[in-house]
Amino acid sequence: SPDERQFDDLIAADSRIEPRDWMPDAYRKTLVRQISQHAHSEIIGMQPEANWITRAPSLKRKAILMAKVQDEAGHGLYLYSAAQTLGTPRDEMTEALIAGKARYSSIFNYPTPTWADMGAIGWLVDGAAICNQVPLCRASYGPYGRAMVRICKEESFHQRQGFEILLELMRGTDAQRAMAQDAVDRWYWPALQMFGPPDDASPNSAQSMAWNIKRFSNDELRQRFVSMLVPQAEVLGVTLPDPKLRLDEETGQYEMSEIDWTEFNEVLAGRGPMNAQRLQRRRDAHEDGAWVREAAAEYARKQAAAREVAA
Amino acid sequence: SPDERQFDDLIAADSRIEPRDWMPDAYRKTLVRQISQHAHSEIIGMQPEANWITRAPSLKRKAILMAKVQDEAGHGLYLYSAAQTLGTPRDEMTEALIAGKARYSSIFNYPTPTWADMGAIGWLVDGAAICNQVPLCRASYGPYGRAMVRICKEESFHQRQGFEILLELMRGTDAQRAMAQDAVDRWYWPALQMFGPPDDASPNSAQSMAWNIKRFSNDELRQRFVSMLVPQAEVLGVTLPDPKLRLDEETGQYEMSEIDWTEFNEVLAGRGPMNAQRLQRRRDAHEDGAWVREAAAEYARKQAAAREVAA
Amino acid sequence: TTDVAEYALWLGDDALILSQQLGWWISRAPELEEDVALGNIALDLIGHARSLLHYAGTASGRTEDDLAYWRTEPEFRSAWLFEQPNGDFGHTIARQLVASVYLFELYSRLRASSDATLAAIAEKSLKEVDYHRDHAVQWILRLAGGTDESRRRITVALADVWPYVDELFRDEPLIDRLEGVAVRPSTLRPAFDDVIVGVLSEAGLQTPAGFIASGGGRRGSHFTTMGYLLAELQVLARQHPGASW
Amino acid sequence: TTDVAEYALWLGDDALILSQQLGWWISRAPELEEDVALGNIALDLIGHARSLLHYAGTASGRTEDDLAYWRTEPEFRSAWLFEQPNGDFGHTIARQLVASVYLFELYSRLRASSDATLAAIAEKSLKEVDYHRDHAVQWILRLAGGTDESRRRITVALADVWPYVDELFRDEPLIDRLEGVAVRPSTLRPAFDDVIVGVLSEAGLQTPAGFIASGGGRRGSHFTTMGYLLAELQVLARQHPGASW
Repeated sequence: SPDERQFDDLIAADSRIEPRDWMPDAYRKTLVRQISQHAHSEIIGMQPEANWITRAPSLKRKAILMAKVQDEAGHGLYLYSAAQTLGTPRDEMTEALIAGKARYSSIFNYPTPTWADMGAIGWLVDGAAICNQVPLCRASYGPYGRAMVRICKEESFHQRQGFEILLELMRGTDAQRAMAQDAVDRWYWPALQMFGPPDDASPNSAQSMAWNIKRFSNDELRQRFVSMLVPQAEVLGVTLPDPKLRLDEETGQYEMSEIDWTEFNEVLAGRGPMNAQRLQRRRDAHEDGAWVREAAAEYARKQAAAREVAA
Repeated sequence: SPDERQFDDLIAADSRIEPRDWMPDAYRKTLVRQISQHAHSEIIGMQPEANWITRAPSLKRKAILMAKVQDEAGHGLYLYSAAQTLGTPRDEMTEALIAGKARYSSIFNYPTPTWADMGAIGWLVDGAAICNQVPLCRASYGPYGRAMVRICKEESFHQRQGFEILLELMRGTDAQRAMAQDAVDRWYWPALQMFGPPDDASPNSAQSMAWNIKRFSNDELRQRFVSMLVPQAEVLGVTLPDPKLRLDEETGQYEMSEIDWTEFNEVLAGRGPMNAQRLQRRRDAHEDGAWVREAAAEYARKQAAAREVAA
Repeated sequence: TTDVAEYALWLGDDALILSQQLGWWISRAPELEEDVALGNIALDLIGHARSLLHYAGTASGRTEDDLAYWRTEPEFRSAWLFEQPNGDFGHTIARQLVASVYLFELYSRLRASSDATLAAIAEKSLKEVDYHRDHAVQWILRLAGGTDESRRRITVALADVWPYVDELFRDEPLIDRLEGVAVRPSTLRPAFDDVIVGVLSEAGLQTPAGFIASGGGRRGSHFTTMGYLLAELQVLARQHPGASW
Repeated sequence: TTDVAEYALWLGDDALILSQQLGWWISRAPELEEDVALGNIALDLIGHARSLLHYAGTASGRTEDDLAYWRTEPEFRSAWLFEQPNGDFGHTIARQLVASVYLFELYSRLRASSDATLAAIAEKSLKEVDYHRDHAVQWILRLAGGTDESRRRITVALADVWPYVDELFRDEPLIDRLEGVAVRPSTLRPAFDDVIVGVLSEAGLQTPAGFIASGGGRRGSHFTTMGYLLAELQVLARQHPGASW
């Protein structure tokens, strides 16, 4: 069909697809799944860090942390808006999340028992997210790509702030240094897992790459991430918990231990340390706030009706 | 009437009136008012101390404090039972309390900002309560008098425990001693006010004394209390915050500064520091627990019905 | 001077405690837009708190963090209004209404303080507090004019918060010693009442009456919530004496 | 030995954390009888905690209070079940059901420990835990057989608590080193399941299934609630280092 041809041409030219353009159903579905999953991740991802807002150890760190968690709510909002341009209402996505039917990034099902987790999340989790997301700024779907531009800008701030938290800890007392290393030990492997299964076991990637939604393979991104981490770990003075990690001078690639996917799959299947709590907290916020949302909607209706009478 | 004569005879003989006995309406009303007010005081009085259960500074003190607050719930239960024998259902009394229509001792509208308040409440508030209550063990109404016997026994434990808390603080660090003295400063006058207005301004006392409900006048009890405190304060090493306080060797009575009733009346009128919070907390507990009480009642009904079918 | 430092501490503690409480809402608000809005307000307030505590500390060589993390409850100077618990969203909004209308009037006048630092902090904070006030007012109108349930809840919330209004406008002795520097609280009351009456009458609500709490925050006596709030605020800092973060 | 002390710490921390949580209910229970009942249970548990922590501390010269007030979160050994929040009364009862059935089976076997102190503590505690178990079972029956609302709530509560059951029965390496002293957790599971199945089937409820939490309390990794719980538990003691109370 001519529609289809136009779509294919736009993709071939690496141009943006806009909401008014025709697009294949599978393309739309893939995008809605990916964008809403990303939005949900931002929203659930607020919790592990919000856990430390009231306990942040200095006023400056408290302010930075509040700003960061608040940014994540903002990211969620942009992304839900982008998904809405594809015809899926926000309510529907929210309901799916609360009902436990929607995916979000598994990384947020790990606990944040210490302040150093605020550093490790920023440095490792946001770092991995950036590697994943920078290429998405060029994603073929316009609203998604543009949302990602804004998000990436803020994420790189967050990563730097995480790095600074760890740096301060590593320059601090023995207890602080131990806290930092322990957090890095706990978050390193989950962060590497954020890039998804190895390329030879990743069935959806090919189509996404053909559609210019995805630009690099999982393993390529993982390499890029590790090559970014290694020098930073040196500056910090933390040890990355992989005894086999080393740069192969010939290939320019990092060799690493094999990733243990068993735990990852457990968490993905809902058996992680925090899965239940994360969903329950979101559900509670949603239910506790129902009367507020209803009031706002009812008030808006009344105001609209009053304006109509006045006109 | 012969009923009336029998009642008067029992009173004259300083015997007990029992629930099945005839009694004048005014006697019944006075008793219901006094017993339910006393019960409410036990229940509201749990809050200022419950405030420190989760933060008690040693496991031993935590255990003692939990036992004490729990005792107060028990006292509330005995007293509600005694009031029920006069024909007023517990639900009705509870509703009156929650609706803010029933009185409870004003002393529980003061805050407990420090651990030393646990000592001062025990030593001063429970001490004053005992002076008030010991004579009530001989109150003419049987169920009330018997409830008071049990209560007084436990209260004297509580007073001793309060004294011990203060003693430990006074033997401790500077900060601990300051904390203890500050608490004594804050609770001394309110404790003296627990005996009620001076005799010449106490209209209800005469009738209560005639009916053998009350045995000593407000001022007599206040004297008795102060004469108990003075030597104990010396042991503790705390200063009672009344520069005029001294024993008149001739009369054997303590001279003291005039009590400032303005603040007392403010608190009594509902304008104390904690009035709103105390009632709200009780209301919240009652409302949050409604579904539990309904479930228990419904279950009991179903069980009774099942037994009936079986029989 | 010590008096100016004490006054800065009063204002700084108010902002700090309110910020601490609002920060709790981030990730728990009724809608994402409110996670953002309440987060913004909390951020503004922690900014004010930092400026004020920094200034308060200069007199005694203490940092903002020394003051926030290493004072005990009786050393804090916040008023009880700011110490009221978050409650449901209605309680938070009722507290925000009182707080932001009060702070708006306060900072408006404080711009004319003879103390240049306080005047500058007031100038900078005023715009932000103006937004906080608008946020609270819009929610009061929505909740009062929304459903029966929301109207019931905001009515209860206003009644629960009102006992703590009075303390904000009391002229403590310190104020007499700071003529021209501090704003006399009692002089703010008429303007506060005007705004409140305007908002509540637009919302079709009564101004709550009745009981007035004793307060005492300026003299170090605090609402029951404070001990728990400080335990949480200070726990990590206190576990690592001497550490920097 | 250090191993025995570590084992006593596990059991002591479980009792301490649960007691701390139940203590919150005193003055907040659905009826006065429950203020008394939950208070009694909290008191029994703090008694067990004190005996166990006292014993745990003898190996290292620490008192029960050193252990309760001066350890940091990773040094605690409680299982996640005990760290689950009070929630509504249904959640507390669901947690009590699991805790008391588990503790009853545990203490029954621990009476035969070759360690005389542990055996004596178990003997003494067993009667009390039996009462706790009865209390929980009666409430499960009432809530399940009461109103639709109470049935809905207890069903949700059991589902929320169930992920944390599994951890209680895991055989950590320490257990291998304490043959004859400690009870092997996995051996308690059949008896636990029998009792639970009996109670839930009498109540007409399903045994919840599904997700199993990772746990990790025995190795110092704790549920999110722990940081806050400890901040509150320890705040006063930590504000006055070296003080006695």
